[in-house]
Amino acid sequence: MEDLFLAAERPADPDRLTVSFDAWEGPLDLLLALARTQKVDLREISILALVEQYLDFIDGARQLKLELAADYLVMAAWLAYLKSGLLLPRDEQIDPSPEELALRLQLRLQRLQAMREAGARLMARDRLGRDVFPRGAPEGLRIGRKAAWDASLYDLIQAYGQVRARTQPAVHVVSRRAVMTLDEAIQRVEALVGSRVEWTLLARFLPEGIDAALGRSALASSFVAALELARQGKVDIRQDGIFAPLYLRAANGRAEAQT
Amino acid sequence: MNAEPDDLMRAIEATLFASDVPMSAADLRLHVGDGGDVPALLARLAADYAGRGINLVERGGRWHFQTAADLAHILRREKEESRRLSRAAMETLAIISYHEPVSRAEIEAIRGVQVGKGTLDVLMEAGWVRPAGRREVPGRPLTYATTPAFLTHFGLASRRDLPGIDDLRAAGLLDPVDLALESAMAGSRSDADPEADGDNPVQSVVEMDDEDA
Amino acid sequence: MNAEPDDLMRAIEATLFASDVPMSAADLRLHVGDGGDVPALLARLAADYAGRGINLVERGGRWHFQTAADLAHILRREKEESRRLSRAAMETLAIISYHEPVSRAEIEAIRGVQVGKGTLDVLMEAGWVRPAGRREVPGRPLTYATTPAFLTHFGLASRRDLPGIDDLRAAGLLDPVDLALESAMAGSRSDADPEADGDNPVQSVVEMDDEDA
Repeated sequence: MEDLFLAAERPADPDRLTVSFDAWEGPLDLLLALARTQKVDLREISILALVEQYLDFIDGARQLKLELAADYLVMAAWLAYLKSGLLLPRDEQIDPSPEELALRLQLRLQRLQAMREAGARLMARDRLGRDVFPRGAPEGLRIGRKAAWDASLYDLIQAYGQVRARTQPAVHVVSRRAVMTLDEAIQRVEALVGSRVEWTLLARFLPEGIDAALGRSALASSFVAALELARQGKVDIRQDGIFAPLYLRAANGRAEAQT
Repeated sequence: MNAEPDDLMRAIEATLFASDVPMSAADLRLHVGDGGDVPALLARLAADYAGRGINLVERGGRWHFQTAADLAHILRREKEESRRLSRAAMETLAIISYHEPVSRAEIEAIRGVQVGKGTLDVLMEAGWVRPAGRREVPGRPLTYATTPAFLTHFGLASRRDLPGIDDLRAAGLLDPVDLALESAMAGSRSDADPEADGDNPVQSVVEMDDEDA
Repeated sequence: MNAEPDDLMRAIEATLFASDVPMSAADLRLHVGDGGDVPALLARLAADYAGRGINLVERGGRWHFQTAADLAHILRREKEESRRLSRAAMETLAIISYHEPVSRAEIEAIRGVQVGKGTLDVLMEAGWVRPAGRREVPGRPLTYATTPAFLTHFGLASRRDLPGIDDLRAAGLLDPVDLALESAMAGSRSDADPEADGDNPVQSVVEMDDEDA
């Protein structure tokens, strides 16, 4: 990789360069490879120098008309920005500061480097099947599973009861529930709205003193009735917000016509 | 295993261990080199392992490690697992016990759903059901009946001890499904009732075909 | 290997020897019974075999016999090397093992490139990495962690044995960049501050259960 890098630094001799960006796994990888050429601890690396190395490298690659993946160019743009930030006098406070950006880059390089080394150390361990070996022909262990079926007499007779119950002819009785039909509700609401010009709560149109089940049915039917009557142009409906109470009144045109 | 194992002996030990076939002294030399008395070291190794759980044995000039013969039983363990019968198996068993001898077609007619072959296999494997001859009708269907082990398991002196239809009705076990459904839906018995699971008629309605055990 | 092996120890020895997978003390008890101090006998067995051509080793609470590492040269099989891990897979495995549980986005943040679909697949297919639940943050990303087979393959008794993990942690190199940046900018608190570990709430959120092997 170092050879490739050195080659890239000599764009004057393009024939020798067979650099492929496939050699790097992304810009950060390339940056790390460049950083290594500074031959110092990553903590003491000169970010400014690294930025220049990277930009030179990209530049060289461009002169060679190598096709560069977008992320390398994005990194180059970002580093150019960082470079100008580091070089320019800092009268204006930009946030985050160039120093912070540089430090962030340095920290990322350190982390990548740490994991790269950790991976290498991991791979170098005495690995099972490569350096140490399990027994070649183990007899194997076997646990034969023998099912002990569990069922009680109660389970048995209950199962039989259910079979019999299931196969007996079933008689279905539909219980009657109190409902207000839509027709009923339309008649009722239409009659009650009459020529009322003031807004009146929908709930006021329900019969008084009915039980909860019938009340729900009546409310639902009356609501649909109100929609139907509004569609027919007989009532206006108003609601001030979602889930707010509904108000009805006789439709404007009709009320006016009658007055 | 008192002697300090020397390097060649360790190498022989490891090679035999890792090999998937028994090896002769000549095979071993290919791995560990020629510089030692391999047969003597094999004999020493065998002596080291004598009396342990692992032995080094020679068969026809080839050596291999094996577990000590007296420990074979622990390598093959049988484990009893308590398992519940599936609903299909339970119902099938119940029908056989009340109607025996009974053919598979008859069981299906009573259950109202098909009976998978696996279901009868499970009951026979459990030792509760046996084939009970063929019925002399067209097709000569095989019939099934319960076994003495069935009576023993369910604590019955004879099949006559099974509660009759009237007993079942009195116990509420013949309640039509719809009623049982309503009371289940009413909620009171759903969670707390340990029997609710077996009782739950929704399940028997939904589960059309039997799940084999 | 001086002590006369007792029956239970022989049984443990034979069982581990015959098994084709590493076994925990609980696994062993299924075969050898409950009547003895299995962990103590495992330790004794391991001591018996220390220095021999075969060793008894513990990996993530599970035990197996394997050949001694220094004999690799006579046993190494070249063909195994043909399937080398790619660098991407190697780094991804390192990141998962040192940071687990870790999400794909976190892996990508460290590597600076996307994790190819094949990379995690390869590691999971090798049996070294497993999905380890979702993190309860927006998007509920899936996290990954290593498996017992990972420890077995790489000869690690536990994740604490990961090469250099203590140094990396002390140097803050296992902390997320944001956190490291914060403490670096704060200046006075150095990265190596041993207190930083327990002190910092961000870290305890990110490294969910770094400590358990």
